[in-house]
Amino acid sequence: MRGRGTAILLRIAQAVPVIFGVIVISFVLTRALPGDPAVQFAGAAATPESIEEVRKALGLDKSLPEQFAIYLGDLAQGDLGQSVSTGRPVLTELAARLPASLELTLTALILSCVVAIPLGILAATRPGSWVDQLCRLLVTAGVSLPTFFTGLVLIYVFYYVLGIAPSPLGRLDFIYLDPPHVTGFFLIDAALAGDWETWVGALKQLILPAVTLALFTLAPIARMTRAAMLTALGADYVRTARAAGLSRHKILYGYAFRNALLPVVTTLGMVFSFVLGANVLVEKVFAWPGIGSYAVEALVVSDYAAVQGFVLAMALLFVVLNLVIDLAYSVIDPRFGAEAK
Amino acid sequence: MLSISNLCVSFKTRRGDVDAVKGVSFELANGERLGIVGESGSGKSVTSYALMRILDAGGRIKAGEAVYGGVDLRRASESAMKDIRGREISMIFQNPRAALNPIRKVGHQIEDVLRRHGQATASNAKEKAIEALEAVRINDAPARYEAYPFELSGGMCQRIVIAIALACNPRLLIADEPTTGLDITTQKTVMDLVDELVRARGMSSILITHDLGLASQYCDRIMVMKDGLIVEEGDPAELFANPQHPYTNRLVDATPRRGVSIRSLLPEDRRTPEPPREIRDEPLLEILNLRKTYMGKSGPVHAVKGVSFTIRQGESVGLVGESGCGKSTTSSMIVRLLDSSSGQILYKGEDLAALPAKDFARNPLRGKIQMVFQDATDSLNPRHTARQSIAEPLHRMTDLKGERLAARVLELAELTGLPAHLLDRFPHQLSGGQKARVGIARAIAPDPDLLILDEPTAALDVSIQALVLNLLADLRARLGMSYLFVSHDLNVVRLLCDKVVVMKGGAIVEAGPVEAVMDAPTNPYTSELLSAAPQAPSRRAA
Amino acid sequence: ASADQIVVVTGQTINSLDLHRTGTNRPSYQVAINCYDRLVTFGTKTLENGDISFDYSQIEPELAESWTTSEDGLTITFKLKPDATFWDGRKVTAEDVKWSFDRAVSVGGFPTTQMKAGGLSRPDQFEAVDEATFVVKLDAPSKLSLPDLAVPVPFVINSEVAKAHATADDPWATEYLHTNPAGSGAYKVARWDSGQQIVFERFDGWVGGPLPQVKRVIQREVPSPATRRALIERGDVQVSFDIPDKDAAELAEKMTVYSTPIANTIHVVGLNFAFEPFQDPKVRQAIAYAIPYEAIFQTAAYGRGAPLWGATDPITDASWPRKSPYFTDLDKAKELMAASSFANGFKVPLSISTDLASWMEPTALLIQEAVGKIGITCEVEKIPGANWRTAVLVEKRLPFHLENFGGWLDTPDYYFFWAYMKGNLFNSSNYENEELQKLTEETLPMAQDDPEYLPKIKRMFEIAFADLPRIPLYQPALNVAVNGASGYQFWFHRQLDVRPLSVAEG
Amino acid sequence: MTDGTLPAAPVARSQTASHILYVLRENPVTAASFVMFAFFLLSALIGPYVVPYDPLATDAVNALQPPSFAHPFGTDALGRDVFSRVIVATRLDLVISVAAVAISFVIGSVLGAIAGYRGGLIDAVLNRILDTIMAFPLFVLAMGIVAALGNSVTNIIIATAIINIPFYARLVRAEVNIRREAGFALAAKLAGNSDARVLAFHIFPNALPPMMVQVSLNLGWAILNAAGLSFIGLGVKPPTPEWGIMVAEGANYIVSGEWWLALFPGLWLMLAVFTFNMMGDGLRDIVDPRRRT
Ligand SMILES: Nc1ncnc2c1ncn2[C@@H]1O[C@H](COP(=O)(O)OP(=O)(O)OP(=O)(O)O)[C@@H](O)[C@H]1O
Ligand SMILES: Nc1ncnc2c1ncn2[C@@H]1O[C@H](COP(=O)(O)OP(=O)(O)OP(=O)(O)O)[C@@H](O)[C@H]1O
Ligand SMILES: [Mg+2]
Ligand SMILES: [Mg+2]
Ligand code: NI
Repeated sequence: MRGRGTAILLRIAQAVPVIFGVIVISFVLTRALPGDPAVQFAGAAATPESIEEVRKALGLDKSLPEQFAIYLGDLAQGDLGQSVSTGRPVLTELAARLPASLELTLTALILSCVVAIPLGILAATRPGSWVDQLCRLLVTAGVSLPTFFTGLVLIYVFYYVLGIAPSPLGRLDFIYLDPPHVTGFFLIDAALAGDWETWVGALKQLILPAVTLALFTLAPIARMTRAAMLTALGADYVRTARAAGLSRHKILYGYAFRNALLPVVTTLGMVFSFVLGANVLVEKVFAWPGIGSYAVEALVVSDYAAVQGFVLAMALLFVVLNLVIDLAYSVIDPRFGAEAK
Repeated sequence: MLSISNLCVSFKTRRGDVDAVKGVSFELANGERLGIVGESGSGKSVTSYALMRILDAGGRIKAGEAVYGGVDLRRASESAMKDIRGREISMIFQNPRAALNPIRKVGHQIEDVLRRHGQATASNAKEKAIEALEAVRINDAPARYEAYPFELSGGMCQRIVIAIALACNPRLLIADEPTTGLDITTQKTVMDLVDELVRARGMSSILITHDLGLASQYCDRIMVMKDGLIVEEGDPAELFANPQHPYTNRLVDATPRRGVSIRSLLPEDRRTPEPPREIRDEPLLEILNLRKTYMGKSGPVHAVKGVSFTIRQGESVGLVGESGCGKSTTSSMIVRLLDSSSGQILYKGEDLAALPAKDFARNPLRGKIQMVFQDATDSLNPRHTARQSIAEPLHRMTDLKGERLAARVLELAELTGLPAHLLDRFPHQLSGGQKARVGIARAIAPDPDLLILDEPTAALDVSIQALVLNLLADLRARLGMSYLFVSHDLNVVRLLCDKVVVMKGGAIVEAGPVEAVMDAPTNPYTSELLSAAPQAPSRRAA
Repeated sequence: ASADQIVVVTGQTINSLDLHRTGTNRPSYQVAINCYDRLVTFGTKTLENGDISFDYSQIEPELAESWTTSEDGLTITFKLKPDATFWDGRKVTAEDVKWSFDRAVSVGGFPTTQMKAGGLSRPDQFEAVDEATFVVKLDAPSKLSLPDLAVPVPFVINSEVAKAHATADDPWATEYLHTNPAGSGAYKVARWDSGQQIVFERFDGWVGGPLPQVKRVIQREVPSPATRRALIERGDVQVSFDIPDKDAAELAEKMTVYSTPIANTIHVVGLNFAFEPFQDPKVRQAIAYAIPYEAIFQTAAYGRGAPLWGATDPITDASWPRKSPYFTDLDKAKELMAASSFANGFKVPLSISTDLASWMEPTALLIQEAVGKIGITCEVEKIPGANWRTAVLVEKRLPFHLENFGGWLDTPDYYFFWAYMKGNLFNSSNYENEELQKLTEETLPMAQDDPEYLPKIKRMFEIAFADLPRIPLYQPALNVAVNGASGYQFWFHRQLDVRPLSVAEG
Repeated sequence: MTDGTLPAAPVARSQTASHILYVLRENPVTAASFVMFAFFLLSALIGPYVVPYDPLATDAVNALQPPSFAHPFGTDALGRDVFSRVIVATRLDLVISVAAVAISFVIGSVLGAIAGYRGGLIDAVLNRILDTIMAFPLFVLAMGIVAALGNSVTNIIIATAIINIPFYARLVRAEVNIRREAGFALAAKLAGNSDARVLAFHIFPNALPPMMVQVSLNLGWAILNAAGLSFIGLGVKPPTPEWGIMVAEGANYIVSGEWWLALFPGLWLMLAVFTFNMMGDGLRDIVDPRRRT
């Protein structure tokens, strides 16, 4: 147990340089963006003087190292700065939008797992069969389409033509009121408030974008499940279990699958962080008020603080995610920490 | 109790059906201990898997009958088989650590079986599991119940596997090479334990092994398998004394045992006289107080704690000891793959230890000290053909090119008895013995003075081991090399070496001429090692 | 949709509720329009096609009940409506107006610049004489002063609320008003989620005009135009604001689509005088004859808006935007090119903005192909939106580009001031002409009915068309699709005025 | 192996050919994907010379025509022939994906190999750097890079390459690390190879089979990435035909009924990504000598 604890502490310590690296890179990257935010925000009819004023107000008249030092100082006080384009503190903005992205991403991943893991197991129990090939074809087809395209096609078919899906207007149709804010996850908040009508409304809005993202993530999860299950099923301990007369179910799930879970969890983590970045496109299509679309907008108008804040938030999320994965690992695998790298 | 007749098993593969077992028949009586020996791939394991109906996908019983206590094993329903497995017949496998679910507490793994077969309920499962652990004499069973396999040593893991196998009091235990991968001393304790338990419970057992010595020591009857067929069977002593089938003959011959010469391991028709050789007095290599300390996670690990010995020109020195005693570390330092922490390695008076290992590749002395690795498969680049592997050192360390290089490769192949048509094969297309030859050819390519052999035969069949040992003996005589022969098998060391050094825990406990040490060990540890090795009965004088 | 609620979708993001704040974007101006009042506003007129548009020639009261201009034109005195109150019930006073105007001329940036256009630049020009009387003093009389008070910028803020939230660092309470409007306008902001939606709720005490019929207006931001189209077509929303020309052309068959040519706005091709070949008038004219106007108008604008090429009649009036005398004639273009000092052609990048790609991209591609035929090789260079302004307007470094300036104040001199005067922002061509410069300065404050006005303006048109620093293509339209609502009015500021909207019957 | 290559026996060569044939015959899906790949290669090579129309020629009169005999994939908003554009785009898309993957492959391999072989501080530092890159949401990082450098083909390639580097570096690092102490690596040292040679000619080539799978996945991913950038408006410059831009632009026409604008480039894009993804296992089998029999 102590091994695990230390191993996790070690991971947290390792995250420190990563976060710092992210801070530096995001700072440099934003300054390398071509637009001049002072000009941008001074407005259409600005005079050179007013542009200079804006520049001063934004602190952009200082040298880069100075700006960086100020930025670091602010960060140390938990101040991510103000988004110039929305004029609101980046932190507030992120706090409002992150749950939207997370809710979407998590729903998509759950959906994806529910489909992909059984598919992978099915394929692994019959390697080389037509079932295996079919699974491979299906999941690969899913990953071959650009998400924005899938999203638009889904909207076209299910909303425009068939009229089954609700209007793609973000997280909640305007006939509902937002559930009281607790976690920011509408499904959870609505459930907590016992407002099932809103819950259903939020769920309806979630389905299409989540399916769009899920289609994209089926392949890596199914592939990894299949490969890991094949390895596990071929392992000696499965043979031992069979020789001891354990039931097929116990062998498949109790022995093989639990071992296969390790690489699958790693893959899930990668897919999660990948999707969180990639759902920019889906958010755009479904007018989803997530963190991704926020970043795109900020990037386009060279809103330094917003971009930096976004990147930092994602990096922290990434670190947390890795910790969660490590925790999952340590729950699944008793060897974790004993042979920590 | 078990009766098998004409059992045939085949596998569906990419290149059509492969017949692994081609008609095996035998009977097993209550309480009988049967041994099955044979070379690798002869179908020993497949036969036992077929009995349990746990063949891999693609494998099926093509023909024959197998009846266990009145149940037709071939036709019984899958659920009936599940009740037989573990309850009536159970198995233990080689590589015990891999045979256990790495992420499940061993106690729970035992419980799984107990509960599957209705031997325990949720409430008393733990109690019963601990009983089962106690039965295999694991000390502090309640604590081990909570352990994961990675927290246990190989020997302990094998005890757990045995506990699982015996948990439901089966009437037949099949042990498929149960001690491969274990230390020689552990092997003995494990085998003794199995034997004792089997006898005490009046069970029958089938021991599958390629070690004739082991089989004869622990079995009442031995069957010899080759190419999916049983070629001979009989009482161990009888079989050894008077083998009938040529294959059995060869197997018996190849088994190293007390009081034979290296040549007599070979089949009779291949025994040429042992070439003469000369050991000169001047030391080739002097090891002086060599030490190696690794920086481990939990403090420094003293792998080698100051060893000193000398190898004279033309002399073979054996280095023996249990797993982890520092044999490989010592040889790595000598061959300059590893920097020593302190001490000297004097090669013809020059201190090699002073030369950093990472620059030694460019040193002209590089070719003078070469090594043959334990695992022939692992030591050959999977992407290089045999020819490329053998040519590699010539390329790097000589200026042979083109025709002359090719000729030299052919010469080396011939020297090591490797047929020329195999030179363009990749390692996975070669057999174990052939791979060993490629490894040896490569090692002798730059004309070394000293060859370090790190358990070169550990992964090989006895008959192939015999060939390789003789090849080494021939080469030594022809090329005048000195050997440092690392092994845990004293019987093998005795055959090839002039001198032996026994290590334990990183230090030398005994050293001296091979006969002296082995016949009259002064150190108790040496005696223990010697007695742990299974002794094959000697062959009746032919 | 219920009878007193309207849902609007748009692709734009409102980033502030305070127009005066630095960084507030264009779509946010609608908050100033719908939630605040000005002293005056423009009237409306019915266009030939039946659409309703603002009327630049008519100034109407909003907060002011009446106003008088002194003889010398230097003082304008406003009387405020006596029953005008802010949302919090407090009476609107001249003090509030003064504070708001002071703010507009002091905060800097766009509002200050816009105020200057009407000759309003210092707080001492504004005086609250008593509770209901407000005076504006001008340094020089200008025809632009009164109209400039009808644009969104000089809106009236509840100064007491604002002052309560002002700080030493932030005397104009920009932080507070940024998220908390405090006005007297027809709608209150019930809710604002930046990047998602704004919800307007009617203020029943509004006296600035006829009380709106709709209680709630929800405006959702939907970035994908395809999604917006699906929404309006299915009738789930009542108004889709600022839709692409193509959708406008197609949706017109299914519902009401308003496509109003935007006042004083022209899509032009800019030829930068800093680039040597464009200093040759023959080259400029050759390009003007090479451009496939009709194809551009059809593919880039789907025929929405007004064509601005091929004028045959002499100039007799001061209307603007107007057709140029150029038309597509490749032979003539080739002739001119051959006669120029760049007979062998040249290479030049044709720059467009990613943000405006919807019209710029097809236009650029057609131009690229056409000028290729007269020996000008160009590669279309897409400049990120964030860069665009800097490159084209501030640094004025794009040799060959597309541009689309539009003036709020609907007079040609105002347009010329920004687009043809040396150094001014929208003169992206580095164009300089002394005569034109002088004429513009003279006409700018001049009343439109001044007898000297028309001749001078005509001369300006001639020079602009002869020199051709900007080749007009067409006058773009603002397209709004309406499905289940009525009362849409077009406004020069190109934002949706939700006040006149009502839910359509049936 | 450069100078280390022996005069390869002719047997070996024909063996390679027959090995490839064998791998293809064994798995029909792989074979199909290789056929598809050949088709794309062919399109890329000769496509521009055989298409019926100039992919850039506009024809405002014939804008937005549905598929017909004259225009099998219809025409776009400027009257350009979609079929010609789709075919001609193959080359650019292949160039983007192959170049991006090649760059990340090379850089990632070198970094990963060194870190995996040396271990210690270098390894730790590299790992932190890779973590840092991975901690960025990759697509947004790509957007940032393209936005900062400008949206040229080169920069799209660079951005795509950068975000892919960690995957290769990680993979190579792991593969090299497990082989660092392998017998054949030690043997190569004994044969007189310097560390660098052991790494480059003995250990690294053995990491190729698993990398092939990664390469094939990434080829597809690179195209999708470019398409995503186009959707955001950071793709290649118009009027250059590129599938991503065509889908992204065409996507806006789906609702208005001009389905062919997005469908055909989308189909091609999907087929290409699909082909790349499916090729992975086959590629791995081909470079893996152990699959030879
Ligand atoms: N799953 C399989 N598919 C195809 N062939 C197989 C399979 N399992 C075993 N074989 C073949 O069956 C034959 C017998 O194998 P088996 O494992 O029984 O040998 P063994 O005598 O146990 O050898 P060893 O001593 O190496 O364990 C071998 O030739 C092997 O190649
Ligand atoms: N790189 C290393 N870091 C830390 N400890 C090591 C390292 N390599 C070996 N050791 C330790 O040094 C000791 C000697 O190892 P060595 O490999 O020399 O044993 P060996 O006698 O060759 O055993 P075997 O018979 O299993 O090959 C062991 O306890 C081992 O755990
Ligand atoms: Mg076996
Ligand atoms: Mg060893
Ligand atoms: Ni990632």
